[in-house]
Amino acid sequence: MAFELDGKSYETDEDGYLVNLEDWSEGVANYLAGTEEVEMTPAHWEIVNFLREYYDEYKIAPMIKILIKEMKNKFGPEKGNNAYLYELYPSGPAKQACKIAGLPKPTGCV
Amino acid sequence: MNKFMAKIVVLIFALVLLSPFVVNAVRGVMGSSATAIDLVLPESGECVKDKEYMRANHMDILKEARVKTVRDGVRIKDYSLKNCQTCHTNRDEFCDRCHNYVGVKPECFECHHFPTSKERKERCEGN
Amino acid sequence: MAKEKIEVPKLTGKIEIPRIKPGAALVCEHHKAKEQMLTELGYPSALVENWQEKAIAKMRELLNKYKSLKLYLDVCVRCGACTDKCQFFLGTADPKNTPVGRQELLRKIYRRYFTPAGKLLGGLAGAEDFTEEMLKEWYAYFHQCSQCRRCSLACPYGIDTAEISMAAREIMHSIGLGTKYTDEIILKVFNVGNNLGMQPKAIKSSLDFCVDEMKEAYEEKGITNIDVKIPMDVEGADILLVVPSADFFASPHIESLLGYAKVFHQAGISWTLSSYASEAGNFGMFTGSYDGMKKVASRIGQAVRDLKVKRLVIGECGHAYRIAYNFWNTLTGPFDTLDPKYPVPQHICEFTYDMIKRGAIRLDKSANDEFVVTYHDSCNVARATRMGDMPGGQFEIPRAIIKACCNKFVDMPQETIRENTFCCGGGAGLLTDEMLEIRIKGAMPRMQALKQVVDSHGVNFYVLICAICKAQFTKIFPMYGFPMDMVGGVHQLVSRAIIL
Amino acid sequence: MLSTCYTFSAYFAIVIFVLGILCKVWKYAITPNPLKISLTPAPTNAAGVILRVILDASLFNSLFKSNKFIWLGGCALHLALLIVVASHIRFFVSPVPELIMLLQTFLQSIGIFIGAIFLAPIGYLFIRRVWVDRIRFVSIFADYFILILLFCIGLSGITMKYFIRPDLVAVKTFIMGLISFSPEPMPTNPIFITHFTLILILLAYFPFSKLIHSVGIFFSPTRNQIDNSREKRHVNPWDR
Repeated sequence: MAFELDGKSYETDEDGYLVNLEDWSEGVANYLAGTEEVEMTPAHWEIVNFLREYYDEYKIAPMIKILIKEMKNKFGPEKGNNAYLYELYPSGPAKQACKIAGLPKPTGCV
Repeated sequence: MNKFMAKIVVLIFALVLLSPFVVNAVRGVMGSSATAIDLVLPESGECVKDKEYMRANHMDILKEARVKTVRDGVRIKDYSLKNCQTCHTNRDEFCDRCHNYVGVKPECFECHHFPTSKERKERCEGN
Repeated sequence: MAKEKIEVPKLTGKIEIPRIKPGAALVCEHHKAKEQMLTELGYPSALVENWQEKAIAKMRELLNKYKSLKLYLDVCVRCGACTDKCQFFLGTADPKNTPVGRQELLRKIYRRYFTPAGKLLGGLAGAEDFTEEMLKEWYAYFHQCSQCRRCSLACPYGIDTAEISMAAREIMHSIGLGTKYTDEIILKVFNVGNNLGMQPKAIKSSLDFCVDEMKEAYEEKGITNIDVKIPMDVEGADILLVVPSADFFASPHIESLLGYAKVFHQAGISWTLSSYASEAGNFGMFTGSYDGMKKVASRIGQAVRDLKVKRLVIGECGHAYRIAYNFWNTLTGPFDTLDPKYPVPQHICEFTYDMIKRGAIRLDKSANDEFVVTYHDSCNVARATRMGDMPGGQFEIPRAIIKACCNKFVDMPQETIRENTFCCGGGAGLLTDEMLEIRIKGAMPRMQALKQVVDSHGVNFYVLICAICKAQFTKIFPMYGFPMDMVGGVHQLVSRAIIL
Repeated sequence: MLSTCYTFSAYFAIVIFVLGILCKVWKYAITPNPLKISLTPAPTNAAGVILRVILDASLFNSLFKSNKFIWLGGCALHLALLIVVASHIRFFVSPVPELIMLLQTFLQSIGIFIGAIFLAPIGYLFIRRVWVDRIRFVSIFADYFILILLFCIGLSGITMKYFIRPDLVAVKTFIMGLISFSPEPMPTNPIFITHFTLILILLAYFPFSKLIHSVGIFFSPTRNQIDNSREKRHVNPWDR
């Protein structure tokens, strides 16, 4: 599977996750967000960027709790919770945010 | 299960499945005609119906006679148990042999007296 | 990708047997495994040319290797006792999702190629050629079995559909047909060590975070002298704890990990996790592959020897405990180096229960006063394992722990718990997004049972001891109108109630 | 001619029946159990497992727990089969054992009802199979065939007992001849010939049909394995 963006073709898996992580760009992220019906706000970008940084180091997305803590640090305690995360990424931050950030889909019992 | 155990299990099943043969072998009737029964038949050889019919249906005849007698008060002399006795004199040598052989217990003798050969003998001696 | 709306069954609190709708479950299908995955696992990379021949040959091999398969293909009388037992039938109404309907898919092929009656009489004897169409049905329906064994309980001969679907999955693999979800995960275990593909460094990061969190939480309460550790790769520790890798990553799984750590801390026993054996789960069972299962399990035996531990304890994971309890000793044993005074392996619930009984840990029930708790018996724990010495300990021990941790506990209706429990709907390789519709429908019976106690007793916390169940229910609950954070682990309750 | 033909057919059917079942038993016995798969809660010792299997085989314990309607039909059918087979023992041994005589007396006293006892459960199971949509869906021809076969055997048996009687002495002599390898003439009653033919079909069909469940039930690993995986190491014979 693949999609076209600005004349370039991007390979994805069946669920629409990027196959080659280096293909990722902000434009691609915006496009993927569109497929998920998510409108990217600065808060969304914070999460995406954090996910990518974490992934660079650990080769996996951070667990939700780490993500929540990061948000608490960035946006303050009232937004550092699960509910706010789901507000941003209604289908679940682990999967939806990872997709937009160009990370592979988490597997296993999650 | 190892092969030895498996063989034992097969053997057990074989014994169960072949039990009719096994039982007869144990009783020592294998290969012989010990199954034949010998009846003491009356000399005259003439019954109320032919032999084949009587073998299969004598119980119906007797039952019919019973119903007719008890319910309707009609006695059919030919078909009465008493009439049987005129030729078939001994219960043990005639009736019981077959009944025992195939495992049926007729209700006739619960009320009617049908003497055995031994009883007849005693009666004769007593007279 | 616009998502089509999936119709979620209405909750009435009653589980009704539907009228059949043939083909109703063919709404979604697993993604197929990629060529490179199959090759790496040692299977043909795509459907082989002479697949029919190969499949029959594989089937012959399995018939000689598994008594269960050989026997269960022969003895079914189609009495129908199992037909209303499978959650996937109750949810989808597809008669090929009844246990016997599913088995018949394989039995038809068995009759056709392995029985005199089938060879001679064909369809009249219930035999069928292995056609491409049949293979499609195999792929669909054998991947809609969660190996929960509810059918085996109902069967007068104990026929276990799990055994049959495992065989079918192995046969399909042998001709180059696998599911992406399961195969990808098995490869991750082979290559990295766990289902999530978490490198040791990432696990360490998660664990460090958890330790800090616990510390902060106690500091917030003004307690500063408590320092619960989560050790990893400590050679010579008394206990090796093996948990599903989701416990390092997902919510609410991670809350139970905190619970385990606190129990060990309070019990004062040295323990460790292993970055090599960082997965209790074993998806080898889901593909039916004995070799795959053995290779995954071998990491456990290796870690036991490398870390020179004395005891082996398993975290909250359903099929993992089945494999640990029943298969590890065969697959990667004998565990001669472990202390024979303790069960090998031991479930974390057995360990905690033991500590509670001995008074080694104390619990403050009031810490969970906000909850009215019910317990979901995870299918593999309930019908394939035991805890403690008595048969049925797997039902009693978790409940005993829960009752020691909270004041309000209610059981769901009897016919849906203990040995009669329903699968969550996500077991045995179903826990993947493309199967969402089947997962929703498969969860229906459990949701109905839950609905009953939510309405009658105000149940607001649903605890269980399985990583798959936790992931499945956190996803499914909101769709049925229950809050996601209603789902938790038994040791999540322990974590909240334990007095350090 | 008839006698020779039937004597050969009878031995043929018996050989298929016995060898067929023994082959299955052998196969079930030697096929390995690579892993422990007992369905728990399960007994933790051998005595418990034996009891579990006996309860399943005699009282259909598992079926009772899972479906009362099928249990009722199944129990009635199997009990009727048991009674009928037991009452036929009188044709296979001479003299007839006292216990069988007692049973025989009892059966004689209930008369024609014995027929209902045998035929009713078959009819019930047949109707259930057709009636319940999900069971109808999974049923195959063989399922109906076996019910019809048993029904016909029962019907011909009842006909012989109450309407068209064969010469029982000849029947027993014939059967005793068969099992002592000294063949006797075949009785010529047409109903007996039908009855006997159907039974030979049943015997020869038995090992290849679902009737093999009667043997298989003793080999089911989910039921007959002891729940002691942790205490005793189970070794996979093909992976030592």
